[in-house]
Amino acid sequence: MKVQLERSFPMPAPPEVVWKMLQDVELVAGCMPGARITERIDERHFKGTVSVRVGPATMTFRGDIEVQGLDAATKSLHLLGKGTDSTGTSGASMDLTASVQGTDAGSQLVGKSEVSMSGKAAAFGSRVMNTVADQVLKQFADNFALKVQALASPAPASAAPGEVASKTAPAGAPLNGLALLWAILKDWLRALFGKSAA
Amino acid sequence: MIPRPFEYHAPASLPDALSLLHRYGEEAKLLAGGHSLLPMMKLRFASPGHLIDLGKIGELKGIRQVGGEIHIGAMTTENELVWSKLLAEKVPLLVEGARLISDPQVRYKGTLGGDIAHGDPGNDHPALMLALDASFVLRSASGERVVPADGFFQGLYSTRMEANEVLTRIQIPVPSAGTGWCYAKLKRKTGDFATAAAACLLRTKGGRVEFARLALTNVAATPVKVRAAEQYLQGRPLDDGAIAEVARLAMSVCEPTEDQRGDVTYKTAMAGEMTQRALRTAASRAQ
Amino acid sequence: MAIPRNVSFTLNGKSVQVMVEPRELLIHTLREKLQHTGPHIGCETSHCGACTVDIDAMSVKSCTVLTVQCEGADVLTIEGLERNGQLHALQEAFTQDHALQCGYCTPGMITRAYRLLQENPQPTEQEIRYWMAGNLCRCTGYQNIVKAVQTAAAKLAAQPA
Amino acid sequence: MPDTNVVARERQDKLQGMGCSRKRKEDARFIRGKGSYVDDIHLPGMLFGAIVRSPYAHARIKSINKAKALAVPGVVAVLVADDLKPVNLAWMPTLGGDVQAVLADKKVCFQYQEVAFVVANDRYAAADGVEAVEVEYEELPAIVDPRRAMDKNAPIIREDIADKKEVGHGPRTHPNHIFTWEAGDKAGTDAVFASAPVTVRQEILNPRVHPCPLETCGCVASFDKATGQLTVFMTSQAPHLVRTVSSLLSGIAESKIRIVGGDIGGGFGNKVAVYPGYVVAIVASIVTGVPIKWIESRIENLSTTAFARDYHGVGELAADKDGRIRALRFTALGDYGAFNAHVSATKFPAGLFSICTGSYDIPKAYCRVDAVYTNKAPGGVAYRCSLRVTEAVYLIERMMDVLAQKLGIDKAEIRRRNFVKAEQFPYTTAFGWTLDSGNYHRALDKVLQAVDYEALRKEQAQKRAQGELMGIGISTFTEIVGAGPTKACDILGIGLFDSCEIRVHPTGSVMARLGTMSQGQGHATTYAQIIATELGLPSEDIQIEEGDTDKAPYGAGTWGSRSTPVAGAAAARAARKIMEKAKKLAAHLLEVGEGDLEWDIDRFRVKGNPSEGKTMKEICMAAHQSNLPAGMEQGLNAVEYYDPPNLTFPFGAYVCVVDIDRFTGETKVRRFYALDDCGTRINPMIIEGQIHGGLTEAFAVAMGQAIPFDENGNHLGNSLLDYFLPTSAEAPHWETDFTVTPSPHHPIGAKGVAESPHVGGIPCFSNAVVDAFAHLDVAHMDMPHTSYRVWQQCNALGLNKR
Repeated sequence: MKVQLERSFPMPAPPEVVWKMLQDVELVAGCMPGARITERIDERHFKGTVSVRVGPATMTFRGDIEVQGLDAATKSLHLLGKGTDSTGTSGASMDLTASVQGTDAGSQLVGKSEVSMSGKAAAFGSRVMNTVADQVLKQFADNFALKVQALASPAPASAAPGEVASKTAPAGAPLNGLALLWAILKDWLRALFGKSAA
Repeated sequence: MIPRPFEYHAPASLPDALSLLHRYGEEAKLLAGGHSLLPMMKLRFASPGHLIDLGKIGELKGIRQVGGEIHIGAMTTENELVWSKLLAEKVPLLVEGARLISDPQVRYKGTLGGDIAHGDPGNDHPALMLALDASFVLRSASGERVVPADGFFQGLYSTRMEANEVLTRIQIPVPSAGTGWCYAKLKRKTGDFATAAAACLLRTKGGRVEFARLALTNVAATPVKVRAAEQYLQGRPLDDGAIAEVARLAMSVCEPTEDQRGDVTYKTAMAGEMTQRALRTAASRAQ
Repeated sequence: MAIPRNVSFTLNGKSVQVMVEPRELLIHTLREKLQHTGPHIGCETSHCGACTVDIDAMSVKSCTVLTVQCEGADVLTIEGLERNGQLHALQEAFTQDHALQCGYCTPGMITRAYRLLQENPQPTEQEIRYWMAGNLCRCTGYQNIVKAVQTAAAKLAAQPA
Repeated sequence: MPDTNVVARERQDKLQGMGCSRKRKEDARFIRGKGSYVDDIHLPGMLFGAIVRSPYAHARIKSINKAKALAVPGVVAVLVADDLKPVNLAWMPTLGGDVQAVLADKKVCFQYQEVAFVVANDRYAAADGVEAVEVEYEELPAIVDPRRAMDKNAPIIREDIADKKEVGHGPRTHPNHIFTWEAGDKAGTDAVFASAPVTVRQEILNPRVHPCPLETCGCVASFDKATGQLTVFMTSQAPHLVRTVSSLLSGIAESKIRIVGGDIGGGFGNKVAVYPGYVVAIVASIVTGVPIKWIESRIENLSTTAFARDYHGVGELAADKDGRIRALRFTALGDYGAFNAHVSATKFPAGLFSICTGSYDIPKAYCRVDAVYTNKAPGGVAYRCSLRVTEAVYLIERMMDVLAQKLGIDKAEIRRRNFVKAEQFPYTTAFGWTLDSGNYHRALDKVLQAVDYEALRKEQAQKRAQGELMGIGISTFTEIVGAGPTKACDILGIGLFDSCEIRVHPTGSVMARLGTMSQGQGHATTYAQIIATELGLPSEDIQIEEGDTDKAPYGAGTWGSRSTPVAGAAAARAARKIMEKAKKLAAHLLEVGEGDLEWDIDRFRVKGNPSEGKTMKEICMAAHQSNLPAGMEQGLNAVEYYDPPNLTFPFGAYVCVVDIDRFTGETKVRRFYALDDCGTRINPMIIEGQIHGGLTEAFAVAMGQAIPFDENGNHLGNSLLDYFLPTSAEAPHWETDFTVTPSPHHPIGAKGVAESPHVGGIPCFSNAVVDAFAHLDVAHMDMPHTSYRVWQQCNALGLNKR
């Protein structure tokens, strides 16, 4: 089963600021806890794991991640991830495009993702996956917006995007495919920094 | 369909259960009726390191009236609810709801507390609890707190119950005499989750609604209390127009996900339809 | 792998003791450790009822109960319904009214009906259809099963208590 | 003398022969929980096998790592395709002329396909081992929609046969094409369509469903290294065919292979095929030298073993203005999944689909079936019907309604106008089938009278006036069962005859063995009744044995309602061989000519001297003594291998009344009246039981069953949470009735009945549901008629507005 999500979240700061923050490894990491990079093959290819946890259910996916593109001009990136769960009975693949766009209010973070599940997870997870994907994206954007706001104050940010999310995303929030991709983004940027520092 | 290995604990008392829970923390899962958790474990979606079986703890059972409230032990089974004369007289909504849950064998094992604590929006009791203004008694090693059903359900499989807490008791204020009730549930077959369901309490006076409660099952990540509808009905005559408006309000708060039961449109429409039926039946039962 | 432990309970009137891992399901213990193959496995997700047994006067799907949960319990299976060579009225009625074909659901079906008649000695057709809905049958279409439960109920009512 | 009749009746009753509702012999063990199903079998030293399956519908296998699995406590071995190649068992022949991977070889072609086999001390260790096998996949694009299968750029599913010009059934035009099969007169039919006053066309889907018997598939394979003997206890509806396949496959002499059916918890078509699980369990037993048990989980059963249907049909009828049909043109695109494991007679790759002219006198007809591969589980078995007969009957019975609605003719009337008339039998259809016997008008009239059809139509009109939805469905079907003449029907070259061996003991008790395999049909009871009447010996003393290939004579098994038509005939004819000898012996003992003897229930009497005679019991003893006619051997035994001259054609007339809740789409079956004619009735109680069951399965198929897939080929409903099996709360109440039109070519005039209610019932439910919308110009709605789908129809028509 596929979960297609396109969500945009108002960001209380100009696009440049948000884009810059999007490149702030620690900040991104803080917003999206969880995923782990186990191996860096080259600057575009990684191996990682991510745990999806919903209530009593937990699934751990091992997978390959490929950075398909990062475009500073359009402030957008495109990532691809494929993985199989530890029991070998489910598969997941994720395709994400994230970009920062300018708006009158400031900017918005646009996340466009397709998470597709195979096997057991698809058969039994349909009631779960949509909600999880949605919740995690909301949670990420919420946390991210709050950080952006904190940094880019005084401009008071609309709590709108956060409101639902903070209600629906429990502490130690579960991750879904998106989490993995954000984590990859984090690691990929770290790689960039590494180079520029050298 | 074999669970992963785990350790099993069957505490004889609540304090024992709490200390076990304290000891194993996130590693532990509470086992009530087991008809949600064990299938998940057999599918290896869930694999807790420790199972703490609440089945041997007598103090978690029983249905009694305490003042203006009905107190139900969390480990009281569905069939015990179905067969309770006290509930039939005081809280018939709960009996009607329990009768529509799963199948006979599951109702012998399934418990009110387990159904609530699991935090599955497909379960029936969460919406029933919202409609009944119930509150939940949560006990942990550090003490006891009482949390209202309203606000307890936070998200899919997520509630305000902490990992170190046990749901010990459900407290339901007895609806005042003459209150009409109905749980209207649409399901594909015996043993299935609701495609959509509506729980309703209704009291009228002089042809006008004096008190109304409405909550929905399985049409969002959590059970949904339809506040707008409850407020809208206040003081109104329950005519076709009002019923239609309440259905509209109910549908407007639905965020179902598509599955084999139907798409978003159908589930939303059914939430509206079940709402109308629950209202009409509740009204017909109100005196 | 968790350490196996001793569990003792009463099975059809006899006390039994088994060594099981905590994760062992009652249906497997009954069928493989205690050679009671009457209860069957049909779905493993607690929908079909073929594994139905009676535990402490409750009809239970033994594919969704851990054996360790049965410490001290009183367990009754289809094998325990025949008392000193005398078939239970339900067993006779199921043959009489042709309430079985392949026979796979029959042990669970009869065991469930046994508990139903303990609780409601004279059920109507509607009550039977509602209270037997936890047991699937692919062969009979249930019509003769309902009939058999009523036949047995009548026979039991006629018997001096 | 008046009392001789009474005495005769008592003797008759004592036989418990044909026509009586004798209680079932097999029940005694089942009601005690003493049945012997395959999972009940425990052999010393037995190990358990479990299968590692693919989460992907289409993927390359990059690597398989057994190490972690082998390290799991209790795991004994892990088998993968490469382990099977040395013994030449990585691939196996299917019963559809194709080959199928026993364990996936380099790639997987459907979700949950068998990838590895873990052998362990118990099922718990096996489950842990399965989880520990590491398989690396490279996912490939999957074909889910059969209409896309033959696209130019479609991914090739079966690379193993990509260059093969054919797979058993004629030329292929695309790597994902399996066969194209046609029958009838295309040119002639097209010509009639071109000139006909009225034509109707309707796309009609028979969705993918699963027979889902309550017991899943499984086996216990036991290879004895010392004797070289292979014994396999398995859930098989056709043990002898399985033995032959096993021998061809393993190279073990067929005489050293013993297949034992035991008790089977329902089959409904799911247990005819040979599955990878059986084969790999056999290999594992040969490898380890100990017995191996493999039992499917329900999820495995629903996702991998034989599905049914998945025919995407197009029905067309050409007719006169008065509804008289001139020609029929039916085509279907068959989704056969990743391997053609469709159990089909060699000459009938699309089964008996060409029975699609139904009960009607249709001068010209043409049909065609195109079968394609998709990334779904293989199968395509007959789900409680002869192969592809439900698909065919569903098409014609739906099209009759489509035509009736187009012409504004009553749905019962249009059937009357087109029925083959009683005096036309035996009637040869445009496709060449010779319908043996029938009286369709009588059957329909009886049913319409019983339900007061006129009154129902009046009520419907009133309901419609009030905006309520009430539907009346009619189905007047003709089935085709009892495959079959060996000149027409064979599987892997083996003719579909069947057999019976009867041994009469000196004391007059009997042992009979047949090539069929009961899965709940009650053969031990009904075969005994046939033999009792033929031999004049009480059925109580007649033991029936089936399913153990070391004991029973060869037969094609029980499926396609072939037991009574073929093996039942074999039983009667074997008994008659015995009676010939018995009569000779009786004449000898009575010192009269055979011509002076007459048969009377259980004895031969001397004509004109009724007190003089020999009971069969006496003859049985005499046959084992010395006083025999010159040249006669001792004993009273016979074997019959029966090759039927024709199939049999049971029929029926059903009426279904439904009320539909236009706000929820819920459909309530208010009434269902089923009249069946299966020719001579052997045991009315069992017949009625079969009809109840068949109707309930028809209800399940029409109202709720479907195997849903997503665009990636993910199975979305493979547990009993989603897959619809009605409970006692959902199953309707059934009213049954019958007429008797014996088959002229069958020794006892019987036709077979178990499948008629399924085949005839499904279109009856659909016709009722569609009829509820007929006044709103709705000609067709595809199954399953779930509340959700019916509501969508109501919603589209705006019927759900208050």
